[in-house]
Order: sequence, then structure tokens, then C-alpha cells
Amino acid sequence: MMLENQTLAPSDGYVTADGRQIGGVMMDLRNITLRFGGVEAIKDISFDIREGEIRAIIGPNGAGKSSMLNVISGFYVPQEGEVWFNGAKRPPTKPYQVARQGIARTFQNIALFEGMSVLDNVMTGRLRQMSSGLFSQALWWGKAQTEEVENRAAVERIIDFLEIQSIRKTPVGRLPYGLKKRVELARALAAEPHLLLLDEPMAGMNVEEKEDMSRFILDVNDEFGTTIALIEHDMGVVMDLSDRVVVMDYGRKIGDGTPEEVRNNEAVIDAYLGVSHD
Amino acid sequence: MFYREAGDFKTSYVADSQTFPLKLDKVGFWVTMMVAWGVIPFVITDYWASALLVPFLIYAIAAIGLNILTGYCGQVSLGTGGFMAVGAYACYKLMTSFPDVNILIHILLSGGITAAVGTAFGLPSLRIKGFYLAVATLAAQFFLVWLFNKVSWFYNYSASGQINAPERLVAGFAVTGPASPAWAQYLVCLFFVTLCALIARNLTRGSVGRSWMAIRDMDIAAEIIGVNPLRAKLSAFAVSSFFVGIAGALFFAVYLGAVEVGEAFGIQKSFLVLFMIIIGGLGSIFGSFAGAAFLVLLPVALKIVGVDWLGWPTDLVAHFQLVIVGALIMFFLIKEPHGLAHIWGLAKEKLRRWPFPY
Amino acid sequence: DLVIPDLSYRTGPYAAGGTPFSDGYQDYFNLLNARDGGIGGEPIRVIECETGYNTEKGVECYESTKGEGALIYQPLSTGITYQLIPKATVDQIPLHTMGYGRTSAANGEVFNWVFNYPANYWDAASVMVNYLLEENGGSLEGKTLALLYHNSAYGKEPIRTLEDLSKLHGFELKQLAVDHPGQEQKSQWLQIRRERPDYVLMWGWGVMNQVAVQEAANINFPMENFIGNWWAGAEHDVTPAGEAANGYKSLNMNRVSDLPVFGEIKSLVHDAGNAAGDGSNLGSVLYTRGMYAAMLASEAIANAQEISGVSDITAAQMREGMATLNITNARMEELGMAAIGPEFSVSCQDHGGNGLGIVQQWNAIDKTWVALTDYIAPDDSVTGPLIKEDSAAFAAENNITPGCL
Amino acid sequence: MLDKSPVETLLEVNNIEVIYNHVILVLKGVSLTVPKGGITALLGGNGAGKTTTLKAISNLLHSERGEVTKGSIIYRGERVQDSSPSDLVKRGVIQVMEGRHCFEHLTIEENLLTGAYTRTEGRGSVQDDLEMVYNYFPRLKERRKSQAGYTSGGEQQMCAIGRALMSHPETILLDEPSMGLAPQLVEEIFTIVKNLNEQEGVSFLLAEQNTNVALRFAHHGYILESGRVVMEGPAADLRENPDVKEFYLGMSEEGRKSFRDVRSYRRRKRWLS
Amino acid sequence: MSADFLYGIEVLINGLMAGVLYALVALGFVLIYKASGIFNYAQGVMALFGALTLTGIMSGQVPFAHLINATFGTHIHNFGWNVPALGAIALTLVVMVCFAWMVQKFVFRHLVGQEPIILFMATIGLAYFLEGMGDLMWGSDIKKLDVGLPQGGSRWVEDITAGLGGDDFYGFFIDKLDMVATLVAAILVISLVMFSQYTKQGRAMRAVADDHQAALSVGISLNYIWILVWSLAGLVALVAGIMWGAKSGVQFSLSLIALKALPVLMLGGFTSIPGAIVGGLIIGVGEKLFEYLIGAPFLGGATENWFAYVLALIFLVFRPQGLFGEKIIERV
Ligand SMILES: Nc1ncnc2c1ncn2[C@@H]1O[C@H](COP(=O)(O)OP(=O)(O)OP(=O)(O)O)[C@@H](O)[C@H]1O
Ligand SMILES: Nc1ncnc2c1ncn2[C@@H]1O[C@H](COP(=O)(O)OP(=O)(O)OP(=O)(O)O)[C@@H](O)[C@H]1O
Ligand SMILES: [Mg+2]
Ligand SMILES: [Mg+2]
Repeated sequence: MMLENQTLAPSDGYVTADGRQIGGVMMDLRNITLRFGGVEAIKDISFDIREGEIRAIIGPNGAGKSSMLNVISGFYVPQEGEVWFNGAKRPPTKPYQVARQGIARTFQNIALFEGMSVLDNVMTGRLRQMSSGLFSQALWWGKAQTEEVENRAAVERIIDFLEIQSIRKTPVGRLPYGLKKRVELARALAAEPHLLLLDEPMAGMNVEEKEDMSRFILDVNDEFGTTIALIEHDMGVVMDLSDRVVVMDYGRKIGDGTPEEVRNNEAVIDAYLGVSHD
Repeated sequence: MFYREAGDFKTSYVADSQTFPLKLDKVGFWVTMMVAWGVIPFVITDYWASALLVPFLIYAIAAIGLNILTGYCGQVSLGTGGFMAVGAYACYKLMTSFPDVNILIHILLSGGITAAVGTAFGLPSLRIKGFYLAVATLAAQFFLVWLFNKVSWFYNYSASGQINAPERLVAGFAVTGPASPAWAQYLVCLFFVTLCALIARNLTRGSVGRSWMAIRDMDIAAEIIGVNPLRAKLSAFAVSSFFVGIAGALFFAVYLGAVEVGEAFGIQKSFLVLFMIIIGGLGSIFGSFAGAAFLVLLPVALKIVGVDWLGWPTDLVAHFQLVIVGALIMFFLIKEPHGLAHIWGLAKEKLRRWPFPY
Repeated sequence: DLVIPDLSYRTGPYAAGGTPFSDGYQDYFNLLNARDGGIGGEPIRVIECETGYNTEKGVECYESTKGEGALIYQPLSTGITYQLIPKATVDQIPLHTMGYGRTSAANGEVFNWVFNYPANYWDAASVMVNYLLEENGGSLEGKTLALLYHNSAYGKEPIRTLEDLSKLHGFELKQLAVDHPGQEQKSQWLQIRRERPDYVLMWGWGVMNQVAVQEAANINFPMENFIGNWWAGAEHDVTPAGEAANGYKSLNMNRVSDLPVFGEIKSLVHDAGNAAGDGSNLGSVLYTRGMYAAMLASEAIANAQEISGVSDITAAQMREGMATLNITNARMEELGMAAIGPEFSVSCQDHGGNGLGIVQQWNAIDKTWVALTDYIAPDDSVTGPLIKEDSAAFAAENNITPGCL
Repeated sequence: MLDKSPVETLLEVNNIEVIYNHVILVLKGVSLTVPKGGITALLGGNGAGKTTTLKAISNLLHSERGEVTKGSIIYRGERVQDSSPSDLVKRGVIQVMEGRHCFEHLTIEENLLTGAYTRTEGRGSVQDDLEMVYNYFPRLKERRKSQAGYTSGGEQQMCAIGRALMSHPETILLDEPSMGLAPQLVEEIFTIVKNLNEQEGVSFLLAEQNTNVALRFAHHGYILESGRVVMEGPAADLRENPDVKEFYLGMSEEGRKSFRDVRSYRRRKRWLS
Repeated sequence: MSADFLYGIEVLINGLMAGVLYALVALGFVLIYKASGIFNYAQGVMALFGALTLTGIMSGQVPFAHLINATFGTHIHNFGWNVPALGAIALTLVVMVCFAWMVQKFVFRHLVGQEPIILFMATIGLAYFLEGMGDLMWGSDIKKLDVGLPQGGSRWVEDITAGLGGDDFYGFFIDKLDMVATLVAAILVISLVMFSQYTKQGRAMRAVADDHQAALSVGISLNYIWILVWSLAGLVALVAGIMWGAKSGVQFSLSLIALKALPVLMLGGFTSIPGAIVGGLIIGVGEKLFEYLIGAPFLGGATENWFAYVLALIFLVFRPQGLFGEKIIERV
């Protein structure tokens, strides 16, 4: 209805605060409602994510932010609403198919494969790019081998990029929290995604580490043109990095706009920021 | 500094993903292979073959198979006995229906048939997880045993329901049947062990293996990352059953020669193979060998010590055997929950750092 | 010396049956050593090896003992027997599977190295039917017989014979399978209660027997119409049910009574501290059977020594001795075990003995088995062709040309 | 720089070493003291060993195949290295673990009640404490009947802290309480910590990444780097230290830097060379 | 009513009773699983061990007699006294508690925080150990267990129901032992449910099951809780051992009843005490009816073993955590 016109029209031109040109709508969430038994985690929320932007989702704990990412990943199926991706309505899709369409993510409670080394974890991110069959792999012949080497090279570039060379062969179970988060990011990047979903990538980090992480995020966004959706509680980070911010509270959307607009939104200040941030 | 990797530089990714990145390991591997292929066949006796080596090799294959499913893909299965039975009966039917085809091909085909059956029984794993799945695979175990017991077509309508392996030759030498010499039995098993270990190693270092491990470590995250759980789980079931089927075929045709399904492939077999991989080390091919060796050799060793050396009554020794095996299992788990393979790994790590402990 | 391996099982699910048998088997050889210095002056060396009724361990035991110069194997397990038949044939060591194992091994021309005298399962089935015929005035027309069997190779053995016999005598045969281990038989016994067969025949082993006897008592099935085969007729099969088991019948291939030889064993073996087990099984059904098996083996050894003229015989000579064995009442009397078994003789063609069996009944008050009949003969016209057919199939499968050695 | 005020020392950690798995040396001689009635902050980057230090104190290392190989831990003048975690809780030391660790299948209320496990007073006082916790965290009251596994990250964090409060502790070891919490809530939780400290006299040892907040509320601070204490002092002093300012508070001489600018500079620690 | 229909009912009732007996074994599994996430494979052997000890004490057997005789050449077997049933049960319980304590002290306290499969494996080691130990202590012959429980079909039920059908119907058969077992199981289940839901220890038990580390951190003593549940499981094992031992004598195969409990667990859910009962009943009825209606007439019988598992499997496909099991929390 009304919303449809609104979201389909501006497929071009959107200029960010610092003057960067942002593309058209890539992911469009329309009237999403998600319930768990009696709990309504998301109540009729609509917003979009544009090509190439950094989109932040903020809100108090339990607002439904992570659930929203899960909807995008296809892990939660909303009771109502539609997900439009690249201009087409997405039919019911399994999470792994979503991933293969180029949507990668990290998780709030680190979900690394604890029994595998860092390298293997990151290589797992590249499943989308690998296609050799069981038989070829069993014999380690032909495609299996070349493919492995090619992808290994790509993964090594990401490892270099994130500066985790020294822990390449360490089992991830032994890593400290911050490094785990970085490995998770590496795994997501390995997929060379169009859309990268980050669920609190900087939780539990100190300033220095947050700066490192910010650098990676900005670089990815800039160099690969990857679109990023980001959940974060550190307002400094959110305000500095993101192009647009959605604010959720108790499953509802209470604000959406540039960091500047959001910062001055009364509802947002009441529900989330408390005192207006410096 | 016996054991070092310093100075062991890799210049290509191929070199870096080798099976044995360290030189010493590689040497050890080739020495083992040479002894196994070049020395043992000439010195092996009936006793060593039937009491120790042949069962060890066959169990090692089964353990590798189960380790792929349980250790690498995280799907605990208690249906190994049943799947071994499928391999055995498939082999029997093939041997008796096509006597002119080479037995080695029959054994491979038995693996293939078992893979199909295993995949079918793996379907519930898409919904059922953890111990629930383990218990669910018991359904396969009991059903298959019942089936082979009940449907007389499987045992060619023989009066007692037993199956007997007829004599079959490879390159002019009998490898099945009572007249097959010990070395021939040993070599056939060794051939399949080498083949299976190689395949297992290749599969577990590539993308297939990584999707298995991802499913094992955190299945939901794996799916969101892009692992197709259906494909990963079913391929693990298929590959695992393939190995287990080969083990079953060898167990029947080469090792025992005559088999009654409930006795040879009962639930204890499923447990035995599971013990092997846990004691040896989940998710480790070396561990599959270590576990198989441990559980094949230990009872025999205890028997020799108790009965032959100490001269105790056999029943006391048998009871003590249970007590000791049980106590040892617990002891190992307490000392090192991740199996013999991990103990080995830790020892290497210590050696590497020697003489500086940290 | 004369090496006799004893593949026993004193652990595992069937320990209760394996222990007394092995005790009797060994005690008798010990007696011969203590009393006569062995056989023909040659001492006997028994090597015990625990199998736990498990075929793999059975193979291990066989392999570890055969090199010691083993003369004869008596594994007391149908499963292990099947393993050993081809192996022993190749290694040329005789196998004695007494009342168990592969029935068609009675055909000595196909199974040169396997002996299953004095009787086999098909004989047992036929003896049971003959007994019932006698009880019913010669006709089982219109009667119903239920066969309650252990769902394994062992349990399925009598089915063909009974099917043939049912055609012959016009009774109806109902088959009830019980899965290993046999702890749950409620369905089967409810079915029996519903359908009220005239007789229940049982092929059971281990816990299946105890549960069956108890369940029969529970549904008030007339115990005298419940007949087990000779592996379902030991003391431990009936004692757990207490007095309710009174009247239960079973076959036996050997008589249980107070034999003079027990006294000798007591004084020369047990009191000398050489008992194989704890000595508590002396005289029980399976002990007696184990001792009987040892007696048959030692008689064969003596026979072989006589034929070959040497005292330290080889396995091949042992086979010779077994193939020409002749057990007479007089000899049994002489050994202090009068009428422990039937008179029979073995030939190169017939390794099965004459298949006689008695029917015994449990007296729960005195806790004794009472023999009800004398040795009853099986119907060879039924079992004979079956043996021919099955052994011919085996010969064809394994490229054996039947013939005497 | 040491704060020499004559307060009673509650907890004393003397030069401890911790090794995981028999091979990985993580703490290389850490010493610290927690005074009675104080809030002591333990700061440091990822993998510095904060969690390990706290677990060493509360004796939870054992189940992670870690062990204290050197040094001593003294609580109220007694060595506590060999006492079990439950003894420690009975003595009043309780840890709130990093990463929440709620009992997933128990409801929020049951989670809170397990916190009172070691207490022997009657039902009534436990009930009162429950009310107190609900007062501090009204959100928990709303979700009291939900299984903890299905609550959001923040709710779980509140649940974990509330659970610790239920044991009436004297000392709380708080591991990263602010992680994953909304700014408002972080503020709230630290206010609660402060209140508990001032009104009920609970002492805190606080491992935190959020240096900003931690130093605002703490009295004393230690900074850990790669298993060693590299700096310590009263919180106020640390806040003013230029290195701390730069590396832990993100301030430089020109004031706070925007995260957008990180690509153009990089901080380097002077004291680590 | 037709006799066939009535017999169907009879099969159903007996299925229910059999189900109760399975549930008794399953209960022990549930207790330990709930409290420690340990899938206790040794539960069946514990039942055997309990029953062996009970008969041993009742008949005044000397423990380790065979071993002592073999090493010292003595001939001791019996103390020559008989302990009355109730006293012996009490003594056996003491033994089971000691056993629980030792299991905790020597094994599981060293395995805190390990993955479930490792713990499972340890219980397998325990099963071996206990099996050998039982044999060493009490010998491997079959023992009769008689603690005075009634046995045999109930005449009373048979007489009053005989009139329901025609001449072909002989009245319902219900085993008196089964009736007693049902009663005992009901009491056990009710008290265990009350214990786990409403007491502090019960709550702590569930907390431990969820997260060992967190439980430690709030001051729950894992040792204490585990000794408690292993003792409870020992009690349940003893009860199961008595019931099954009365049916079939006390001997090795008793430990195999664990296999009958597994489908029950699957169906009822590993974590639910009422689930064990309901699962038991469904399995009992299902397998007996299947055998009666389809197995025996069409498939040649002996279908019960696999059918129980297949039935459970079918249920699981629709409810992966079993009927009453705690929902498996799947979140990221
Ligand atoms: N169970 C373990 N086994 C092996 N190494 C471990 C284990 N736990 C922690 N470590 C190692 O100990 C070091 C310190 O870890 P610790 O968790 O104490 O750090 P931290 O300061 O709490 O970091 P963070 O802020 O990320 O939580 C890390 O390098 C980590 O890799
Ligand atoms: N699988 C589920 N089943 C039931 N309830 C759920 C489920 N997932 C989320 N919820 C509920 O939905 C609400 C939103 O949760 P969500 O994890 O999305 O919050 P969030 O905004 O990410 O919070 P935080 O910042 O604390 O992580 C919470 O109240 C949570 O309890
Ligand atoms: Mg979240
Ligand atoms: Mg930490």
C-alpha cells in the first residue's frame, strides 16, 4: 500500500551525513511481526537497508534486535510480514540458502566451531565458493585440490587483513573473547558477502580493541562495498560509524534516521539513551 | 629437542595442508607402512592373524567409519552393529549370487549397499539430535538384526540361519574360506584399512569435512553460515556406513567365515566400536586405530597375564578383566577426556617444548 | 601329554549353564590324572579358555590353544561351533559338539572332523514327539503343539523336523519366537494362554528358561505339558520359580543319578583341592553332562591309543578313535557311571550316535530331576533325509566330495 | 601511588600463576588486594587474564582443566585455594560469571532461588530478597515465569547478577557485567553496585572492559596485560594517567576521537615497547 | 463382547503393566540425566548389582568368596545366617549409597564440565567395572530372589472377568507382581516429582544439569548433589532389580533390561520423571499390541524389541525432545 510505494521508489541517490553516495534498497523488511508463544518479540516493524551503507540497529535489551537479524538470516520465520531482498519478495528460505545468497553474519553469543582451528573456521565461511563433490574430495584429486588452494589463498588474505596470522592453527576454544569475535568476523568476511550482519561485534572490548574493530568494519564497507547491518550498545561507535540508525524498543520501532536525528529523538532518549549522549 | 617444528617452513598452501606437516611424523608414518606391508605378511602366524591383527584392522575400519559420523559430524550412532550386518549379508548375497566376480569388488559393493541403507536410517537425524538420535539409531540396530534373522532369503534359506563364507580367490590365493592363509587375510584387511584411512583423511581435510565439523560443533550456527545440514549429515551417514559396511563384509567373509547375525552383529558390537572411538579420540583418524588396538589387545593381554602367567582360574581373570577394562576406561577419561590421540598430541607438544616446559 | 582345551564360559549371560558343564568336564579329566595317571599312562593337560559364549573370543581361544597339540574341542556353543567347523577341518582337529551345533554334522562323510553323538537337535524334536505319541495312545491327531524357541540359529534348529513331524502325525505346530535374552515373554505366554495348546515345547537357553518356567506357572499352564529340550532342563532353570515349577519336564541325553564316580571325584579331586570350580555343582544335570562329555572323549582317546598303539596320540589319531567309538553298558558300569547314556557306536558315515533321549521331570519338593522314561528313540525316517539334504547343501557350497577319510 | 588508607584487607592474591591444560601459562604472577567495603576494578584487554584471575579466586578453574601452580590466595586471613566453590560462597564470596551462564531450563525466578541455595534462613527472608532483586531489576519480574534460555542477553545478565545477590554475599566477583547491556542499563547496574557497596557494605572485585564506567565507580584499579599487573592505583589517579586515558578511555590530548577516524591512526602502547 | 476384542484389552492391560516395569528402569536414567547431564549407561548393571547384593546379604553369602578361596585355598562360602528381607533391603541401600559416594569421589568429580559423550563413556566404564565387581563379589550363578512379593496370575481378577466374554474367554490375566510394581512405581514417581519440583535440592539438581560451572559459582556443591542423585538412582535401580529379579532370577541378563528402558526414555524425554512413566506405558502397550495384532500373526513374532524403538523414533520425529522432555533450546 502506502509503504510499498515509499520503499520501491527511491532506488537511487541517498547521501549520507559525510557526503557519501549510498545505493538503492537492498533489503526491505515490511511489517514484520514475530511471536514466540505469548511473547511478541517484534511488532509490525518495517525498515530497509540500502546498498553500501552501515545501518545500525539499537535498542534496550530484549527489544528484539537479535531476533530481527535472525529473521533476516531466515532462522526465525516471522508470523506476519515480508522480506524483500534485491527487489524481489523472498519466498520461505532456509538459513543456509540465505547464506548462499550472500548474507553473512556474526553472533551475539559467539558461535564459533570450538573444535576446529581458526583456519578451518574461516575456511568454513567459504563454503559458498566451494563446489567440489564428495568423490573428488575423497580422492583429493582434481578440483578438490585446486579449489582448496585457491580458497586458502583468499582466506589467508582475510586473515592478514584482520591480523590474526599468529593464531591461524590454534583451536578456537582456547582463544580469549576478543579474538574469538575477530575470528567470527573473519569467518563472515570469508564468504565475501553482499550484506554483513554484525550482532554486537564490540561487546566486551576495550577502546583500543573497539577501534581495531571499527577499522575493520569501515575498511570492509569501503573497500569491498559490503553493506553492513550492525547491532551495538556503544553509542559512540554507533553514532560515529553508521549512516542510518533504527531504534527498537519492546519490539516496536521508535525511531529511524541519521545518527543526528536519532540522537535528538525524544522517544529514543526516554527509552534507551537515558541522558542525552555527549 | 627431539621433536621440533622450528625450521620446518612451508612455502606453499599445499605443503601446509599435508597430512603430516612435521618431518618426524612423516618418517614414522612411512616406517609403519613399510613394516605393515613389507614385514608382517612374512612373519604372521595364524594366532596373530585371527586373534589380533585381522580383528584389529577390521575394527579400525569400523572405528574410522563411526568416527566420521560421531567424531567429525557429531551424530552419535549406536547402529554400527546393524550396519556391519548389512555389509556382511550384502557380501554374502553377492558372493553366492555372482561367484565369478572378484571378492574385492564384492566388498566394495557391500560398502556401497550399506551406505545406501545408512543414509536411509540417517534421515531422522535431521530432526533428532544428541542422545535422542543415539537411541534412535538403536532402532536401526534392532530392526536390521531382526530382519536378517527373519527373512530367510538373506541366508539363502539355510536351516539354521547362519551364513558361511565360501572360498574366494584373489590373484590365485584364497582370501576367504577356511583354507585362506593368515597372510592373505591380513593383506586384504590391510588393503582396505589403507584405502579407508586415506579416503577418511582426504574427506576430513576438505570442505566436506569442515561442514561435518561445523555441524558437530554448533549446528544452528553452521546452517546460518551456509552449511546445508541435510547434505552434511546424510553424506556423513553415507560415508560412515560405507566404511562400516566394508568392515562388516570383512568381518564376516575374511575374519569369522561364518556368522549368525544376532551374535556377531548384536548391540554389543555397536557399543564396542563406540568405545573404541571414544577411548581412541573423537574426530581423529589416528585415534580410531589407537582405540581399536586398545580394545582388541587389552583383553588378550590381560588374559595372558592372568591365566598364563599368574595361573588364576579363567573365570576370575574374566571378571577381573571387566573390572580392569572398566577402571582403565574411567582412568583414561579422567586423565585425558579426549582420548589416546590427544594424549599422543599432548606428549608431542611437550616434546616440542622440551626442555623448556612453558 | 594329552592336550584337551576347554572352551568354557563362566561369565556373561550363559554363565549359569557354562560353569557346571565345564566343572564336570575338567573334574573328570582331573580324576583320570589323579586316579590313573591320565589315560593309558599318558597324563592329560586341560587348558581352560574363557569364551563368555562369544564367537570372537571363541576363535581367539581356538587359535591360542590349537598349537599346543589340542586333541579335541568341545565349545558348548552353537555359534562358536559354526566358526570352528571349517577351521578345525582345515587344521584337522576333531570337534565334538554334543547335542548342539550343526545337526547335519552327523553325516560323517561330509563332516569328517565333526562329531555330534550321542544325539542332536533333530533327534531331540523327534524324541519329544515320540514321547507325546506314547502319552496320547499313539496319536497326536488334532492336538496343538507350541514351540517356544530362542530366536537364533540354535532355537530355529528343530523347526524343520517338527514341521515334517506335524505333517506326519497330524498335529498343529505353532511357533513362538523369543528374542535374546528372553526376559520379556509376556506376549508369548498370553498367546499360549489364549490359544491353549495341548503341549508347549521349548528350545531355550539362559535366562529364557527361567522366565518361561515362571510365566508358565503364572498363567497356570499345566506344567506336565511343558517340555524343554536338554538345554532347558537344569536345576538353575527351575529353582528361581520355586515350587511353581513342580512338574516341568525336559529331555535329557544323559541320566542324572547318584553315580559312584561322583564319590571318586569328591575324594580324589575335590578334597585334594583340584576342583575346577567351587565344587558346588557336583552331580547337577549339566555337571553330569560335562563329565559325560569328558568320559566320551577319554574313551575315544583310549580307543585311539589302542588303534594306533601309541599313548601320546595326535589329533588325527583322536579322530580315528572317535570315528570307531563304541560305548557299551558294561563299559559305563565299569567307569562308575552305569547307564549314564545310551549304548551307541560311531562309524565313519554316522557321527551322530543313535539319538536316544529320556524325559525327566522336576520335583520341586525334593529339588531333583526324576527320569520318567527309558531312552526313547527318534524317528530316523524323518531326521535322516533332513540330515542328508542339509549336509549335501553344505558339501555343494564348499566343494566337498563326501567320503570317508 | 599505593593507597595506604588503613582499611581491612579482605582478599589478597599473592603472585599467582595459572596454567591451563598443563601447558598454557596464562597468569604470570598476579598480585592484588581487595579491601573491605571497596570496589576494586580489574582492567585489561582481551585475553589479559581477568577472567582467569577471578576464577582462580573462586576456585572455578578446576573444571576448565586449569590450576594455580604458584602463589597464594588469602581471604580474611585464611588460605582458600583448597576450599570448594561452595565453601567460598558460604564464606560470602560469589562470582558472577562472564557470559551470563543462567540455568537455561529454569525459569528466571527459579534461577534467582538457586542463588539462595547456600542460605539456611527461613523462606521469608529469601522471599524478601527476591522482592529486593525484583526492585532492582523490574524487567526480571515481568519475565519471572519464562525459561531463562529464552530471555534476551540483557535479561540474562540481570538474572545472573540478581542470582548472586540472593546469596547475601560479602564479596562479589563481577566478570564483565556491562557486556552487551544497553548504556542505560550499564549505568543502572553500576549504580546498583554502588548502592550495594555503600548501603550493604558488599565489596566488589570487578573485571571490566568498559574502563570508562569502571573507573568512574571503582575506588581502586589494577590493569592487567598478558597475565601481569602493569599498573595499579586509586581509580581517580588511573583516570588521570595519560596512558590509561589514551588506551583505555579513548581520549587523547585533543579529546575523544571519532571512531570514523580510526583508519588514520593507531595507538601503540608505550610501556610494552 | 467378542473374545478377540477382550483379549485385545487383556494385551493392552498387560502392556501397561510391562510398561510400568520398563519405566522403573527408565526412572533411574532420568534422575541422573536431569541432575548431571550424564546418560548413565550403568543403570541396568546397577539394578543387577543391587539385586545381587540383596540376595547375597539375605542368604549370608561371603563376598569375594571365590577370589579368597582361589588365592588362599580356603573353602568359605557362607556366613551361615539369613537376613530377613526388610533388613537386607536396608543394608543394600547402605551399600548403594556407598557406591554413589565412591562413584562421585573417584570418577565424576574429576569429570566436571566435560562433554556429555565423555560422561556417557565414563558410565560405560563404570558398567564394565560394576559388572565384573558383581561377579567377583557374589559369583555368576543364578540366584533366586524372594522378598515375599506375590507372583502369578491373579485368580480374583480372572474369576470376576471370566463372565465378560463367551466360552472362549478365560478372564483377564494380570500378574500380581505387576500390580505390586505398578503401585511401587506410582509412589516412587510421585515422590520424585515432588522432590525435584518443590525442594531446594530438587531445584539445585536441575540447575546442575543446565550448567555445571554456573552451579558451582552459586555455591551448589556438585559433589553433594551428585551423591544424592546417584543414591536415588541406586534406590530406583534396587527397586527395579527386585521386581525384575523376582521375575527371572538374579543373573547377568538382568543388566540388559536397560535396553528396554532406552526407547521409553526417548519417548518420554530424558529429563522428565512423569515422561518415564507415560513413555513406559506407551511403549509397553504399543509393542504388545503390535506383536498381538501384526507381529505374531504376520511377521513371525519377536518384533517387540525393534518395534519399541521404531515407535519411539516415530514419536521423536514429531517431538524431537520426547513427549515430556524439556524443549531443546535452539538460539543463536
Ligand atoms: N580453558 C582454557 N584453556 C586454555 N587456555 C585458556 C582457557 N581459558 C582461557 N585461556 C587463555 O587464557 C588467557 C586469558 O584468558 P581470560 O579469559 O582470563 O582473559 P580475559 O582477560 O578475561 O579476557 P576477556 O576480556 O576477553 O574476557 C587467554 O589467552 C586464553 O586464551
Ligand atoms: N527462540 C525464542 N523463544 C522465545 N522467546 C524468544 C526467543 N528468541 C527471543 N525471544 C524473546 O524475544 C525478545 C527479544 O529478544 P532478542 O534476543 O531479539 O533481544 P535483543 O534486542 O537482541 O536484546 P539484547 O540486546 O539483550 O541482546 C526477548 O524477550 C526474548 O526473550
Ligand atoms: Mg541480542
Ligand atoms: Mg574475561
